[in-house]
Amino acid sequence: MASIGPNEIFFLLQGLKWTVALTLIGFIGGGVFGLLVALARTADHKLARRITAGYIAVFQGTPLLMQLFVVYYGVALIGLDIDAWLAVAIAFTLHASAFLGEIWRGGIQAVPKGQTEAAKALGLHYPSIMKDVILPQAFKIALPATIGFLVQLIKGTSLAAIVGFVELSRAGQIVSNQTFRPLTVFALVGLIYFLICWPLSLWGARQEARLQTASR
Amino acid sequence: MPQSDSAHAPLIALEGVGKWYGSYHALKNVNLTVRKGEKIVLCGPSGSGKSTLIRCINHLEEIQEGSITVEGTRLTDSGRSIDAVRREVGMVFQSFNLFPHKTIMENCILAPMRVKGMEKAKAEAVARTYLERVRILDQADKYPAQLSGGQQQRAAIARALCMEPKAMLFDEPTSALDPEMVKEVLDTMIGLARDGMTMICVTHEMGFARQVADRVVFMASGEIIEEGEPEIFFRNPQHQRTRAFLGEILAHH
Amino acid sequence: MPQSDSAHAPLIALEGVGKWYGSYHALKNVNLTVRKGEKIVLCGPSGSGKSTLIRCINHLEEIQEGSITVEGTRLTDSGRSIDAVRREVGMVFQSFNLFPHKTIMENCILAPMRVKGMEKAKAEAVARTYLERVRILDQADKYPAQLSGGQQQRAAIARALCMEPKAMLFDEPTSALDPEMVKEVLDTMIGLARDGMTMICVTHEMGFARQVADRVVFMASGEIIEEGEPEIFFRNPQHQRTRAFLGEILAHH
Amino acid sequence: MAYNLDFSVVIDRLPELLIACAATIGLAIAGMALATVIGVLGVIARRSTIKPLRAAVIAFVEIIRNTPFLVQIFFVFFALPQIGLRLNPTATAIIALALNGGAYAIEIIRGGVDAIPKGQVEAGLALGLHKAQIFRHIILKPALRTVYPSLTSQFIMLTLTTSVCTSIAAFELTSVAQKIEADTFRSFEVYFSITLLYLVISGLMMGVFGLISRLSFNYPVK
Amino acid sequence: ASLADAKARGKVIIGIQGDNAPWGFVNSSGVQDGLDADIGKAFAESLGLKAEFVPLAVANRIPALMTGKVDVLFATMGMTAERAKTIQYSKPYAGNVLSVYGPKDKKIGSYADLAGIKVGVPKSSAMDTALTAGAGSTASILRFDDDAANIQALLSGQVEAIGGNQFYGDRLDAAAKGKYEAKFDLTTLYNGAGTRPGEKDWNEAINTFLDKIKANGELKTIYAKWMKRDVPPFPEQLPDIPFTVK
Ligand SMILES: Nc1ncnc2c1ncn2[C@@H]1O[C@H](COP(=O)(O)OP(=O)(O)OP(=O)(O)O)[C@@H](O)[C@H]1O
Ligand SMILES: Nc1ncnc2c1ncn2[C@@H]1O[C@H](COP(=O)(O)OP(=O)(O)OP(=O)(O)O)[C@@H](O)[C@H]1O
Ligand SMILES: [Mg+2]
Ligand SMILES: [Mg+2]
Repeated sequence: MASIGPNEIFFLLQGLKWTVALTLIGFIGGGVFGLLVALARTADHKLARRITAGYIAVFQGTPLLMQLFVVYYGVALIGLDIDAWLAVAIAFTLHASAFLGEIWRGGIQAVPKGQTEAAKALGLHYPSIMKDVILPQAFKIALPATIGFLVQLIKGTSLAAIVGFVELSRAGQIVSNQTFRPLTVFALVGLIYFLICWPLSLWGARQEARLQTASR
Repeated sequence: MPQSDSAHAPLIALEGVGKWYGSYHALKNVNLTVRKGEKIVLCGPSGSGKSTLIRCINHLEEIQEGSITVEGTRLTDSGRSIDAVRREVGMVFQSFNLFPHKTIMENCILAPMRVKGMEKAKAEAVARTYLERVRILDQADKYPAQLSGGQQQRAAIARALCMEPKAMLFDEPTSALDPEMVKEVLDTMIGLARDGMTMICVTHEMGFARQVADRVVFMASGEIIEEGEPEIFFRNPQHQRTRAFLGEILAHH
Repeated sequence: MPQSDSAHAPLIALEGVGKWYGSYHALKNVNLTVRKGEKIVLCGPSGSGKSTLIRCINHLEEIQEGSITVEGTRLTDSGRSIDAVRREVGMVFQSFNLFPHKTIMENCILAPMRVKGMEKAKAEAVARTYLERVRILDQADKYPAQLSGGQQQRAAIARALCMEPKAMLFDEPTSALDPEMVKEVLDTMIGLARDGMTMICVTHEMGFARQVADRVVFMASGEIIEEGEPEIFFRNPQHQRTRAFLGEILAHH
Repeated sequence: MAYNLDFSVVIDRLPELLIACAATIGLAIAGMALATVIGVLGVIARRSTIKPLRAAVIAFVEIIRNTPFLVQIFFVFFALPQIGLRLNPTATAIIALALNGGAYAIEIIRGGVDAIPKGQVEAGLALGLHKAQIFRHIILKPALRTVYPSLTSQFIMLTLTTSVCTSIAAFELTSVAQKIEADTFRSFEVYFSITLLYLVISGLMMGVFGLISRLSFNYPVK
Repeated sequence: ASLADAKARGKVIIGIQGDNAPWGFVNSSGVQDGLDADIGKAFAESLGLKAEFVPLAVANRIPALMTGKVDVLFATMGMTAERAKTIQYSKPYAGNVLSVYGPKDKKIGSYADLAGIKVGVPKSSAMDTALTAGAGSTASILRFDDDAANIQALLSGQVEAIGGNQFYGDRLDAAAKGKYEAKFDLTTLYNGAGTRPGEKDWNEAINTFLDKIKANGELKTIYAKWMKRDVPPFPEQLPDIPFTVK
């Protein structure tokens, strides 16, 4: 039976590497598709709004654990043989795009209507109205919530263990199974998560405070 | 050339315009023609449909009946006719609606670059001309929030002018301003009027109406009740509702 | 009994009151006495400290110098003196500050029940009396958002009256109201004044001041500059600043 | 693919799954109720004049919000016995959910309280009400109304988080699903089905939240 | 992929448990190790191929097999009739003596003594299956994610007994010397390799390989290395668990 030494710590840090990688994949993929979801959710097209509303409801209404599972094995079941990485990337992208889409929809809708009207009156078209006028303001409004979700996502990557990723939590579980000190190991794992998430949370809170003073 | 032919033809023409918000009948059989260079002041009680009327002209609202024609282009739901009309018609809002994340200069060059495909240097030169004209060129690099209300409204006017429209629509451009700032904006508008800009202006500033309007149009309950030259309109309104309305405004001022 | 003895003693007395917001000196050596039944109108330019003054009287703000005495109780930082004073003094704000989640009746009975421990039935009976008096008894079961501004302000007055205070403080009670509603609130206040309520009222409604005030107090830069009976005060102000101020208000009205 | 989906195992054990759904809903509701209480008390503590109390609340909120729930529930289950507090899995799950949800609730409700106009408090003070009375009668309800949408979406997340309670052997939907999966090796069928069940549960919750809102925040605002 | 496909690509993809020492686990250097890993390696070698390991969790080993992400599973899979309806087992290659562990001062001699007390097991493990069958209706069985949590539950007093395998004794001793002991044996559960149902090629290859290493002593060496004991006798057949594709 091993004790917790440098080897084990190093093993945890190896797991951390995957945690970070998974987070980035989810955040970037989710960011790109989340933008599309947000745009569809605020579009004039009724069907587009309906479909994205349903999409968001499904992904916000089921545990991430199940989403990972269903995507990972469901995709394989319909005969597509895809790499684990790709499957996880798809699952996190779907998950994150639903959440980010909803957050950014809120941001878009919080931009005063007069902004769109002024842009239209100037003759601008939809892509330019969105890119030049609405989205920059919407992102600023939604920044704190976006950071909040990022923290959520970091913690959520622990569930990628179900498809065999040895990220931080799973690494912790493995070390705990070798050392039989689950408490110490999980305290350590918790501390590592805290050290990553906390600065982000603080940054988010600062942005929020700044936004509030700006709107006063 | 048709251009010179139409010099005396109406620049903006509304014929039998009807507009509903759901089941609410907001504009009823509105007929209005505005010739090139004409200045129209639109007044009427709150809720009478003044904003709705001018918002229909550049298709911020759709109409359900009648037709709106701007410079010979009939405004339909087609993207092309909307684009054509919006290019000819500038609009200034009560609440300025400057883009807060862009400097005044950036506010001014956005549409010329994106809509007209103008080069940045050219767009900036144009913007400088109009910012100079509304006398806030020195504020060009500030953000809207750093300006006073009067300056912001003048910036909004300059932004609309940068598209070099043939006509300008104003929706109560001074009513969100502190009293000290009303004058600077009105002066800017008077200057524009002097230079021959075609204008439709919703306002209750009767001094302004007297000074620059060719015609005052009075609306109530979605209808145009009466119109006429300012002197005649103010001295001798024909309708009971116009008289009641004028009595009320003048009492306040 | 001390009660009858003090009938001519001041109900509210401020002596050498000094108040700072951080390093900003908001009230400077303010002396003011208000006898029972007296009606004081407080006026002065924006930022002169009028609100600060009346907010100090019921300890919404702390003072750093001098003393404030209400009905013989000297206002210190002790909870007991603050409670005592607040029970004797009602306050009405510019923005009404009704509790949006409670009906008008519930707004009125909250403090009598929680502060005085009154029974619900009793509190409601009291509330009905005062709602009747401000003539909105028929609105008792509505929520604030369902009332017009004037009705809301009258409800706020009734709520304060339900505590049966010895004096009432008003901080620009009509300035957030649409012009049509100002009169109904002023009439209510005139009625109160007639019934002998002691009042300190910050207002620029000079007609009201003329009609009910025993004394008009003029403040500027945190100081009381001058005070006097309304007729004398308006006709013949002693100080240059008072004259300038009155000139300005009267020009607007 | 040779694999044939066969949902008969799920259908055979539907009664068991429905009981598990009820258990999940039970955990969620207990967690939410306690989280709301923790949220309100936490906000009061954060506004108190006692500095260590405020600091403790802040530390609590930050620790909970920045660590995974799995780690938290492990601690409640394995570490508390060392100080003599031994809770069964269900109690552990409820407490962990309540602490986790409570930390978020504190932040959310605090936002609502901060958004109450100062004039409301001043009106209360001027009427002679005390701080506690003002909080209870004037601030609390409008504050909860303002934050109700955020609070309920946090509670939906809490409901979904109950699935992690399987780690400490609590009885709920995921644990039963895993058991059925272990017995039969019918992984796809089981996981597809419970994903659907979770969707139904969260849909139900949202319906109930809407109803509660209509019943308890029925006053008009402008 | 079929056996022929595997031969074409030059490697066998083997699903293995990632965290179940000493059967199959990822060691601190991130490499697959344990009994299953050694047998898997030997199996690949016997085919003249390389072994590629995919570390799996309990929850995903079956899906990984069914969706073709792995060719075979050497994933500590106890053989039960119910499970055999879903996957194809090979002949058994390991035996698992499962016992109930508990404090020395507590009398637990049979399933009957478990009535009314809390018993921990690792989720989906053979102990789970055995104890559920034996005392599921009388004891309250708590299913933990893994052995570590299961043992921790006993140590912290959250449960009064646990179902464990032959290695639990050492671990409990290391954590609290002399406090716990094995109470009674539950059963011997056999582990077999898993393949997709109907895939004759893999099943036959594995059975052939297992027969060979049982005969030539290779299994005995591997077994001694990880299990620290002799290879148990294996049954010729188990009820309702076919070892070969029909
Ligand atoms: N988007 C809308 N949906 C429904 N009704 C609307 C909408 N916009 C305006 N209305 C209604 O149409 C009527 C005319 O409104 P409009 O804004 O044109 O009035 P107005 O003359 O500009 O008034 P004001 O002087 O107050 O600006 C009003 O009764 C208004 O309530
Ligand atoms: N909470 C505060 N912190 C700092 N300064 C304050 C605060 N409240 C008021 N002041 C300052 O104190 C001065 C007096 O304010 P006060 O509100 O009493 O003026 P006022 O006479 O009521 O003006 P108005 O007519 O605009 O209501 C002002 O300069 C104001 O900026
Ligand atoms: Mg309007
Ligand atoms: Mg004031």
